[in-house]
Amino acid sequence: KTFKWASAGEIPSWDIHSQNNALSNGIHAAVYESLVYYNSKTFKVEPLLAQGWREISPTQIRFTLRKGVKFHDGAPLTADDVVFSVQRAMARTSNFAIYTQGIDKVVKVDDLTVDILLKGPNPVLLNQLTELRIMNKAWAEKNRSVQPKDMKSAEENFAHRNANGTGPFRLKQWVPDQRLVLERNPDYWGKPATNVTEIVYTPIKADATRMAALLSGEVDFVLDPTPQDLPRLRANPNLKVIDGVENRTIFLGMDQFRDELPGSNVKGKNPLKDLRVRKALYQAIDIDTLHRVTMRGLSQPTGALVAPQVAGWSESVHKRLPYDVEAARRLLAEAGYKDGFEVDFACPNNRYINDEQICQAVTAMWARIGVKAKLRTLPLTTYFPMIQRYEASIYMLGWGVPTFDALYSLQSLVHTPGPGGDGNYNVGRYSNPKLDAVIDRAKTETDPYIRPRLLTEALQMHNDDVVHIPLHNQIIPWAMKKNVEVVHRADNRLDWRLIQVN
Amino acid sequence: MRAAWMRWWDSDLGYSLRRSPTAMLAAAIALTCGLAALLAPWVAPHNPFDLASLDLADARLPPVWYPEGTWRYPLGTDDQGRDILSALIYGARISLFVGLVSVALSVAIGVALGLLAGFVGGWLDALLMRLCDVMLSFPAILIALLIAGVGKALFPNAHETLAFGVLITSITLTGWVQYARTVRGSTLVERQKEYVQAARVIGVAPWRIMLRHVLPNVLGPVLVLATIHVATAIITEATLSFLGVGAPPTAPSLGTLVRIGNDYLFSGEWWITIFPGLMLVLIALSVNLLGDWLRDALNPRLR
Amino acid sequence: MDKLLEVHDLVVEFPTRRGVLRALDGVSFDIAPGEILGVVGESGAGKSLTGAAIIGLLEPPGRIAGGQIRLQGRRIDDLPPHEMRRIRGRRIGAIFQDPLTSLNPLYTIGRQLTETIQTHLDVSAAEARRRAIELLKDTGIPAAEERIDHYPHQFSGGMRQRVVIALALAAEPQLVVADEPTTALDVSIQAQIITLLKRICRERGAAVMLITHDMGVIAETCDRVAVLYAGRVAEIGPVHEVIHRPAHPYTAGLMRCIPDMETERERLHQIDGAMPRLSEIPHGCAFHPRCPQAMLRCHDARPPLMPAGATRAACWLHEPAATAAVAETAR
Amino acid sequence: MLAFVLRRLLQAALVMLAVAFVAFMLFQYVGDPVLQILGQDATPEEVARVRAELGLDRPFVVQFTHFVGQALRGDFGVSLRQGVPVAQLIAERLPATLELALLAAALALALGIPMGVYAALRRGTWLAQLFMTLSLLGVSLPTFLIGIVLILVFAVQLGWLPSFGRGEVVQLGWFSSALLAPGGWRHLVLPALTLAVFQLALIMRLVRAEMLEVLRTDYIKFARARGLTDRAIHFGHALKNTLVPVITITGLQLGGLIAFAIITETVFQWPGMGLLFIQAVTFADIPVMAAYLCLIALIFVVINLIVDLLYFAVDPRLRVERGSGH
Amino acid sequence: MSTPVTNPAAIPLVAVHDLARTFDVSAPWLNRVLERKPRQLLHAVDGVTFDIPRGCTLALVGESGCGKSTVARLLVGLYRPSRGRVLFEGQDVHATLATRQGRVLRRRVQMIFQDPYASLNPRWRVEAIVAEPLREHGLVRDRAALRERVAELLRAVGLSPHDMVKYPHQFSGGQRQRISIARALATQPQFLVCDEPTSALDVSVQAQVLNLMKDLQRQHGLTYLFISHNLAVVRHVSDQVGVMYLGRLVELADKRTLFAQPRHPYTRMLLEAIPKLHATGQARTPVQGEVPNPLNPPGGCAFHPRCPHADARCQAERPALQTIGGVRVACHAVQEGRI
Ligand code: HEM
Ligand SMILES: Nc1ncnc2c1ncn2[C@@H]1O[C@H](COP(=O)(O)OP(=O)(O)OP(=O)(O)O)[C@@H](O)[C@H]1O
Ligand SMILES: Nc1ncnc2c1ncn2[C@@H]1O[C@H](COP(=O)(O)OP(=O)(O)OP(=O)(O)O)[C@@H](O)[C@H]1O
Ligand SMILES: [Mg+2]
Ligand SMILES: [Mg+2]
Repeated sequence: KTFKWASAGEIPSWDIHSQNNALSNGIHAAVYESLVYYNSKTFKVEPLLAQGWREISPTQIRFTLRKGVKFHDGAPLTADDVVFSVQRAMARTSNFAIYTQGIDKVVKVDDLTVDILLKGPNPVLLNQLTELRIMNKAWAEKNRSVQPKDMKSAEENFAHRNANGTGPFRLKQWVPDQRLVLERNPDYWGKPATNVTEIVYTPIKADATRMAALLSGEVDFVLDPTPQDLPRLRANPNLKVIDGVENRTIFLGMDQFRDELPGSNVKGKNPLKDLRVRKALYQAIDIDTLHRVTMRGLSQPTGALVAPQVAGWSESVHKRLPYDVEAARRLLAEAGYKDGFEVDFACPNNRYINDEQICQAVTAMWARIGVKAKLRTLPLTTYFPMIQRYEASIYMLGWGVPTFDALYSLQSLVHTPGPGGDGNYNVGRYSNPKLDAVIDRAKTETDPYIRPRLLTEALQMHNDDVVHIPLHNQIIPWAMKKNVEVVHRADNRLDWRLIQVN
Repeated sequence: MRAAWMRWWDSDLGYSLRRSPTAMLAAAIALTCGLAALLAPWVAPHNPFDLASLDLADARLPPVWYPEGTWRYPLGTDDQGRDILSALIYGARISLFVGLVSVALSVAIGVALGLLAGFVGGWLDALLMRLCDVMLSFPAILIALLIAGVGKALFPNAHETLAFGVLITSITLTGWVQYARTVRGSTLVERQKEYVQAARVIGVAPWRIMLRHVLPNVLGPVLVLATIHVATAIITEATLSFLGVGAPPTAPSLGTLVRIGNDYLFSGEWWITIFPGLMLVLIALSVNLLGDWLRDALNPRLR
Repeated sequence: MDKLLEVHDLVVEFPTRRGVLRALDGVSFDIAPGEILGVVGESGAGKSLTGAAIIGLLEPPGRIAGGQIRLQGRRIDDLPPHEMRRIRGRRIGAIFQDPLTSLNPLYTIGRQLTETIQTHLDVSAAEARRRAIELLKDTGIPAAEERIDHYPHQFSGGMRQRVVIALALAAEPQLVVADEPTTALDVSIQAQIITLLKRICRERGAAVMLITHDMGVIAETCDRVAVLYAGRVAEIGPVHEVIHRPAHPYTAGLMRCIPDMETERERLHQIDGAMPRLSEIPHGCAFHPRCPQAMLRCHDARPPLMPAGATRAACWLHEPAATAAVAETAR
Repeated sequence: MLAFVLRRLLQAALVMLAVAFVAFMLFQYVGDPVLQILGQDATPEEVARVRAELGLDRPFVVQFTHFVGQALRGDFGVSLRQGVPVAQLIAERLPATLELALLAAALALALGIPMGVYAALRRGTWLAQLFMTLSLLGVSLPTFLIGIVLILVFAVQLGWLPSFGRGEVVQLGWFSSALLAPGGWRHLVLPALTLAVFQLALIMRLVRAEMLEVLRTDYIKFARARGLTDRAIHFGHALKNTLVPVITITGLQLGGLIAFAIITETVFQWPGMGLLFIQAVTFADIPVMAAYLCLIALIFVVINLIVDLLYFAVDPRLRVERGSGH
Repeated sequence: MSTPVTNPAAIPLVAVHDLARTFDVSAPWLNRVLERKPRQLLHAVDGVTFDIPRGCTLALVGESGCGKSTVARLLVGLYRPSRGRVLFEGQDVHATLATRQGRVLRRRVQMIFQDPYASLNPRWRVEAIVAEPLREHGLVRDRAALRERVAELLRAVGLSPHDMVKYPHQFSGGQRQRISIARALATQPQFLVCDEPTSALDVSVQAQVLNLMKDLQRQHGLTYLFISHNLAVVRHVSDQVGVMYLGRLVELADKRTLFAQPRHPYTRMLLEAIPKLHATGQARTPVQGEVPNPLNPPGGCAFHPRCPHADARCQAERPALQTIGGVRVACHAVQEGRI
């Protein structure tokens, strides 16, 4: 059976260690496998190329490789390949450094055993390893592909357009922006449940065209259907839509650093530094209507900075401040802004689901309490650099957690900006030494009992201070023909071993 | 005023307008759209740009003839709960503003440079015509993307007004060329005519000859081009909005409305798509028809 | 029937916004084979329209609203377009005023000539080309074999006018309508063209209707002359008679306006006033407001063409009832 | 003639330089490629390093001279999105766009000219009126709307034609063609139609207007007076004279077609240069954008040159040098 | 010319000395370089000398393209001369036009153009057209007075003041020509250049215009330069006639002398070519031969290829304009007494 699917994006390369791009990571996983991988249903890390692992010391983990695994060119999987691949991901031209941060080195123990030596205790090592796929050393050496493809140079390695992994599918053809064809690997070590023999992927950038392709039956599956078309799709007897909560939280951030906001009519002080103002803005948002109308139910309103799958999440941090316009007005008046104020507000318009519409709706809601937000929307190419230059007073951001651990978010979004990735997306430049201390402790805490509590505590402190205004966790819809069976994953990627076309 | 109007109505132009039903219809449509846009705050039932008045709960209501429709929103509402009818009127206001201003600027620049090139000639002519060549290599879309980029880099905070600036500048920058070329061509012809030389012999200063004698005589084709250009400028604005270089989202132009509506083509909420599209086509069509009529009416040989 | 062309009571109208304009109103004349008929008259009198009506090329909205045009006794004004097309060029040739704009700039004159010949005569391409060269030689173009492959812009004005004549004569028509063929040219070229036209008529026996302002040309070339005024024939007759003994006061005035080479006058004679515009042609005789001899009758009734000596004139002065005495006072 | 071509080439070089300058300005203003390359976790040191690697830290003039020098050798650098030399990318994409644009142009000409001639000759008949009205719609409707409506009707509702992509292609040397591949025309129909509509309407209106103008000229009147057949007059004499201005506009429009293709290609996921460009824009893939601009300018320049040479072929008045021929 | 100035009346109003004008019609520079072509200069007017006394009319005749209009334009300052001078009351016209005095001179020298329709701006009302020179020169500032003056001018040329509100296209050819005369007269000029003012008109309208011009000359002492190729008209209006051939004056004589006794062979041929009204049916003798290419004029006497009297000297040597029997003529044969 052939499985034809489409989404808006295109993968930049077939070199698995070149670009850390969510879409290509998902597609690469069909051809290359990692030592461990998430279970698509439970989201627990489970063995893949590694049969098992064992902690020799807090900084040394020993992995045993699966026997009888063969690469597509017939070569058997050995410890050399694993050592080579992890080192390759650590190379200068690789974009996978975030997944190898804690790794000191990889050592071959015997043909089917490797040790990973850590710089310090690393609670998220296994999560990181899910994204480090394994390539054949001999093949790479033979085909001048020892170094990951450097996207800045014209030098093209073999692995950029060719692939040789251990996965259930083999790369057959790749014509960028046109088609990507994978075929079933007959020598696959496992017994995947899929009945698909060929996978054809086409990037279709224009939303309407992508939907048309599904409606006309030219593709079986669309990864990113446009939300407004979902009622129609659901009503279509030939199609179905499945959805699930994505591990990504959409929230609004606020500049809490400047003493005066550019573009605001409040002079000499920064209203956003006032907790009451932040609370007012929070409570003025009618999240239910937003959920029902703008998101058409495709969101999970939240008061937390992370999604429920993430370690550190709890019911209590999930609870939102109530929607209460009166309270909001009162808070504003208390803070001395009875008639509201003007403030700059920036949003991306092609990054998150309905991002522009959400911001417009929020602007309208704030208008009711007198806060005049001057909305501008930008495409992501200009938006992200802009907010990183700290140019936005209020901005929208969505944060996913590939490690399924709240530290990832807290460190980037809440910690005072500093070295080592601290606060690298804390573009409101919020700073709270007490909160920083909690986050710093969580960085090295591996105790499975204490660690989640620490994270929850940090998240709660974040909520108490309204560092950000969380909105919702995105719910990702997938649209497909009735005869297609897939498992919805929170990281918005297909599990190739489980696809059924009936 | 009344007398002038009566005089016009009685002139040959007025007569040929009365004779052409399509032109009358087009004029009526254009007049209605124009007036509605001009008087938007008084004509429109709601102010779609007043965010505080928007109610998200009212979003995506269908037109009045549907069971769920209400007279509050005769043509339904869009995804933000904006009244489509009001949004159309306000959007047309922006589109017509952008269209008219950019065409007016193109005409002003193009006619001035064309006159200068044709009348002065020599190296100035050569220079201006090469400039035209360069400009021709850039489609309006590319210019817009460029200007948007440059503009945003230069004035990161002046966003709302900047959007119009970008639109108008880019449409103007690509639009003036056609006028410059046409006017230059006609000027070269007119310059040779004896009435221009007669004016010289009388001792009229060259720039006055250019403005008082040559200009009125080269304006005919310009007028016709301009009416067509208004329509294309509105479409260009719509296309630019489609590419995301358009009006700010809280104050959508007709083009932006069409672009937003584009997303609702398959969803069943057709009124978000169809009405702005219809309005756009109607305006473009009526202006084009008027241009067509004007071209025939101004041609004495067809009269 | 010995008349080649008969025009009888021709009426040409232009429907306009402010009513129907009658540009030609009852024009009648005829041309015999081999004859050259001159047509003169004030600008806007309807000379060109008469020519256009004869070859069936009135520009819309102009239309023939009455009267008949007969070629060799056969009516041609009501022929369907495709039949009229066969008459044009083949039996009636036409020459227009401006030689530059009459030739298609994109084709060689050879191509335009052979095309015309082959449209009307059943000859081979080689034969058509031979004839074309012949024609060019006839019209006095030097090195015709070579120049036949040139484009119109490569010829001078006088030569181009000769090419136009060659084209008009290509299919050997019996009648040539020449509308101001020399106005744009200076005297020496004008003389060449007129000589050529006359010679060709003589040699081929074709009749010519020659429209011009230039009385000298008329006197030199024509057998008879028709004088048009405000869309009506004022006078028609042998050229010598019309020039020397004009019967219509307008013709008389016209003739006296010509500055001549022999006598010298301090002031030229002039006809005061201007021809009425088509929309306000007066009742009765159209000339009466300017006529020094206008009678009461001229205000009321329009005079028909009446014999007046050797010519025929549309003037009540020549009504048979009116005595010679009246005519005497006119002198 | 040679002098003419040389002069045009000289001017073309100037035009290209100006375009290159603007293209290069892109480097300065449209997004920041470094952040795109490094992703969100970049450290300032890393950013500085990549900046230096890309040469972005050098003065503007140096960068521009370097850029022009490289561009002259056909080297536009490496696509930041795909990591492939831009020249190679463009070479891969050019055939798709060319095929689409040429087909659209052919369609526009093949339909537009006869329709325009008809509308001029049969002014006032219902079919002519219909043509005129349709052409008005053609110039009034935005391209993207036309494209999406076509998809809706022919792909979704009727299911006759595919809604996206180019299908299989046949390689002919460096050129790849969908038209020659089996069933390939089905992929071409909708995009080509979408792209052609505006041009078709324009050409038709232009031909009609010119034709009406030419039909009133003296030489047409004289041709009638010579008794030529209507066919010879309309198609021999009038049409050829009509073509001179039509060639100019069509030439410019062909360049416009390639530019307009951006939208059509986006709507139909047509793997041509327009799609490449628009994706480059969303990724701030500056080398690709710059190369695209230069290429478009080059195409315009070449088309202008061809148009001028066509003039010479059509109009003999231009062939002789001034002053002679008296 | 050579007589010393003693009394002001003896100074000719207009004196033209060795006037020449060349046009550069060469191909563009690059073409010339590539195709190794020289620069091409067209000598439209090549050394013309004449005077026009106050109150007199000088007529210029000659073939199409011989440079008549160019002389006219040089006289009113539309072209600047390549060589030679034009003196108006002893002042150099082109030098004066460049100074502040230029406006005064502009007022005194006017021109009537060949085409009565083309020389009137089709979008202006007659009132504006006639008033333009008055307004330009600030002669009349008051609106009512301006109107009055325009009405007066229109009456002077035989039009009705009621015609003021009409546009040019609403007039007949003769009336249009009158409008342009009225405009030319508005500044009360002393010298009027008329470039083929009647060639587009039929005889009756032509008579009206010519009479008007003569009347004005009588009333206001106007001086005319009159260009025409209708020799009968020339004979009627002029005092002196200059015959031009390829940019040069070949004969300049008193009207009566010239028509009675043409000297230059070209003048003779030209007079032969006039159609004779009273000799109906008689053929005339056209000027023989083809018009030479002005870019590449024949050497020696430019007329020699068409001249029946040409000899070796005519081919080699260019004759100068010399006074012979009161007539200025440039012909070797005449000077040698061969004819
Ligand atoms: C840590 C917070 C994150 C930030 C600040 C972030 C930021 C960005 C940015 C700036 C882009 C645009 C560049 C591009 O198109 O490649 C992007 C693309 C993307 N990201 Fe992330 N991202 C984050 C986490 C995630 C996570 C956790 C996921 C998946 C679970 C994810 C999935 C994607 C996808 C699917 C794209 C689009 C890829 C494409 O179009 O090529 N991101 N992200
Ligand atoms: N299309 C038209 N509409 C209205 N009136 C017209 C039209 N064409 C010609 N006429 C009128 O018909 C009359 C005769 O015109 P025609 O061209 O025959 O004059 P003519 O005698 O040839 O004059 P000329 O000597 O100036 O060529 C004119 O008064 C003119 O105004
Ligand atoms: N601006 C110009 N540029 C180039 N050549 C010119 C220009 N003006 C006139 N000529 C040339 O100069 C010559 C004389 O022209 P001019 O107009 O003076 O002739 P003319 O005697 O007035 O002829 P016509 O009787 O046809 O009006 C012609 O060969 C003409 O081509
Ligand atoms: Mg006529
Ligand atoms: Mg002249």
